[in-house]
Amino acid sequence: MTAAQVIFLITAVLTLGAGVYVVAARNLVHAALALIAAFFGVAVLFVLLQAGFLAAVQVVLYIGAIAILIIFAIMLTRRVMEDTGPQTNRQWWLAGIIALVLFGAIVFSLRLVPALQGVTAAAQPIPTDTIEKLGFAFVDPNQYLLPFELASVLLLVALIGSIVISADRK
Amino acid sequence: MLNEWTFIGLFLLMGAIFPGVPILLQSLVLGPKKNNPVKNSPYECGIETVGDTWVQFKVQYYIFGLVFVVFDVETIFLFPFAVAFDQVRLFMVVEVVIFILILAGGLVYAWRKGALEWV
Amino acid sequence: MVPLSWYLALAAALFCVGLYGVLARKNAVAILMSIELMLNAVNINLVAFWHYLTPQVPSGQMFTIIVLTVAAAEAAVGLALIISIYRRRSTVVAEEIDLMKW
Amino acid sequence: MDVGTLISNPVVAIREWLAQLLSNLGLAPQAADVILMILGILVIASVSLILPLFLIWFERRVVARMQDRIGPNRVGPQGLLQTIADAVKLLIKEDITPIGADKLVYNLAPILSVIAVISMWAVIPYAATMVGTTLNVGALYLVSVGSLGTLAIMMGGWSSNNKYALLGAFRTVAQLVSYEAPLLLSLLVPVILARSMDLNTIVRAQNVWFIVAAPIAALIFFVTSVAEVGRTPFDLLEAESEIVAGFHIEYTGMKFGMFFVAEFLHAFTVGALTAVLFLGGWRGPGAEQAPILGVGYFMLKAFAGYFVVILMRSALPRIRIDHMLDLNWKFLVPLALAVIVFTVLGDKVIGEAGITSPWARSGLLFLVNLVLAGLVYAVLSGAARRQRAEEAAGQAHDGQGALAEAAAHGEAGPHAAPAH
Repeated sequence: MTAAQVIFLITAVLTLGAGVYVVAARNLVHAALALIAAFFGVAVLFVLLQAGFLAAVQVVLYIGAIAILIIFAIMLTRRVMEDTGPQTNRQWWLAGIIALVLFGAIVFSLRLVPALQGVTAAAQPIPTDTIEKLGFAFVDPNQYLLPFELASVLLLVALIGSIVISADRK
Repeated sequence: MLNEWTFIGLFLLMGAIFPGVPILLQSLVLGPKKNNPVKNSPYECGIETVGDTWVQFKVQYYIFGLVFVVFDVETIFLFPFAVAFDQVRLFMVVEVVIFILILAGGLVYAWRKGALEWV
Repeated sequence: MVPLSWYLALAAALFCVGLYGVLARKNAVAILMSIELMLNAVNINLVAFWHYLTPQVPSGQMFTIIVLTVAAAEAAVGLALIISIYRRRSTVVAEEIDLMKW
Repeated sequence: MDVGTLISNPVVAIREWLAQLLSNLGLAPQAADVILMILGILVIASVSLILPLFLIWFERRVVARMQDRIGPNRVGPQGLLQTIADAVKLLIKEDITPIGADKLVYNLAPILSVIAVISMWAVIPYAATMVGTTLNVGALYLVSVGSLGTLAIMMGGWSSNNKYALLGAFRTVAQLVSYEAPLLLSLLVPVILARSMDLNTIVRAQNVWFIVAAPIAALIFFVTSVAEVGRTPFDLLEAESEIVAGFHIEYTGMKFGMFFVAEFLHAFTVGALTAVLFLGGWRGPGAEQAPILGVGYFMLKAFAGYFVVILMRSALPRIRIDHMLDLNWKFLVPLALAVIVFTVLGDKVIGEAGITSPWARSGLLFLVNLVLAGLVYAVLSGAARRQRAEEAAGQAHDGQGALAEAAAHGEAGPHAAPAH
């Protein structure tokens, strides 16, 4: 087993464990902290996949912004902290079955795709100027200019929408 | 590239060990252990604690977090663009300026709506 | 090197954990957190495919960033909704938010 | 080993010597690499953790001088060992965990806050050849580990089970999170000018210091960084007189000490980052040939930045929370956006016009900044004039009202009536 495989397995176990804790924890702040651990695990996976830029973005955006926003919402809706009853609804067993069946289906169908079998290394060498290519692709009209500008419109709509929703006075 | 990130990973690990050692040294070895309930109670300048720690906070705090997230995402888009700056043409720069101005519109909206006021 | 299938299996597992959370949790904020887990699983897939199959084209990374953007927008609006509902009805339990049946 | 190289370029010389030694011992090159890495990390981490011992003494002396005192001067020569005595005191204090505290989170928070600051030193270039690691996303990495600090403060404030601590944690969100937006935006400007996020490349690109080409961005970066550290005038998250130290109110002994170390190291890091991003880092006469000189230049610039931080701390009062937020969202963020727009347009137009001389380019960008500063001045003075006019109108109105009221109630007013 190579070093990369060992690191992958450790990270995978920690990420999945954190993910399970997120959906199982009673204390929501603990769940949010576990979520941060899962985000960090995904960032490590990005590093293993040689997408360093995305790893940095993952930490800046998910841990530095979204997770803070979530912790914040938990603190604002403080009643949830006092919940002592079960944290799951009545159909939790059904949800578990659905999730398990879906996992089985995905793994089964992955085995059916011959193109994915035995891929252990990148098809081509990873270019060193990925970030540059990415930056150019965003503003090149022949590539991803539309998603780039749409992203800004989406963010604008999200900003306006959430201000309208949350700014109403009782 | 993985080599550099190995360095970062080891650095983070070491960064946890370095402050961890003196903390453990103090709490487990050197520090006295004479706890009592009064000493361990929350500190409020000598006055007994009244009520829950979870006092209600204003929703105002959330709005600032919200505006921040939007600008955070925006800046993330601009970083790769900055790295590719030598390749881009003038009209592409104008596209980016439009991108920034759309979001500046959001800031103006929040401002006019009074969401940025601390009330 | 790590085989591609490992990444895909991990992503599938993480996605299903998130799905279970979405379906089973009562608390709306917890549901939102589970959705973030699912989005992360998708991101792992996108980056893994980019790394193993088409490293010369930046599409995989591009879509990951778009997913991140959508996730940020979704978290912002979703949490704003939850806070607004909490302020009106003092609850964040998804089952009790049944305004249509009011 | 060449003695000249050892003196002028010690890190590379020692590194090569050690690599030679390890390969002679029969280690695999990868294992040798890892050992060298760990040695490098040990050196950087211990230097950045011992540095605050000196920084705390330095700052106390400077602040004392500003306040016409002497400052610590008893322990050791000029009081240099005072901080070590303080550290020993912290080490033998009792460790108190308040009732109802969340143990794991409570103990993790101070460690995380140190990690957040110390990790920045992994990518900061000390000299041409002395840098922890060259990361091609260095600038973004700085922000990402910086956001861990915000998290540490929130964790500490939440887990202490104390109202003041929680209040401090919430102010943190209002402040640190808000100021991260203009920080990121102003960090973008040196990245645009250098076309790279790697910090060593940014330093190498500064044939002319970036503070010439981007003075406004440098100012925004410096102010927001100081706000990120959370020191006076931006110390609302601690605010001893209001919320008695805020998020670290319940922390004692070494855990408190770690928050303290993180704060001082962070303040120095602000100086160091300003030096790297805007003041040319290790650049100076002869620094390319003899990297050891580069360390000197870098430290000189970093200390100059740190000195300004100390001066700000001792000269300015704490800013009010609404002013703090207004300064950020209504001034710094729009200004940072404008700086980016002006810089990208200006730089591209200059590039298209075929001007490549670094001095000409920086000079033209400086002019662009000057134009922007003029615009900002015009807008601000216009707004101030309108506000003054409004206030004057309001006051005149109020004054008339008050006069009319006074006339209606008689000369002395109703409250004075019993005295008659």
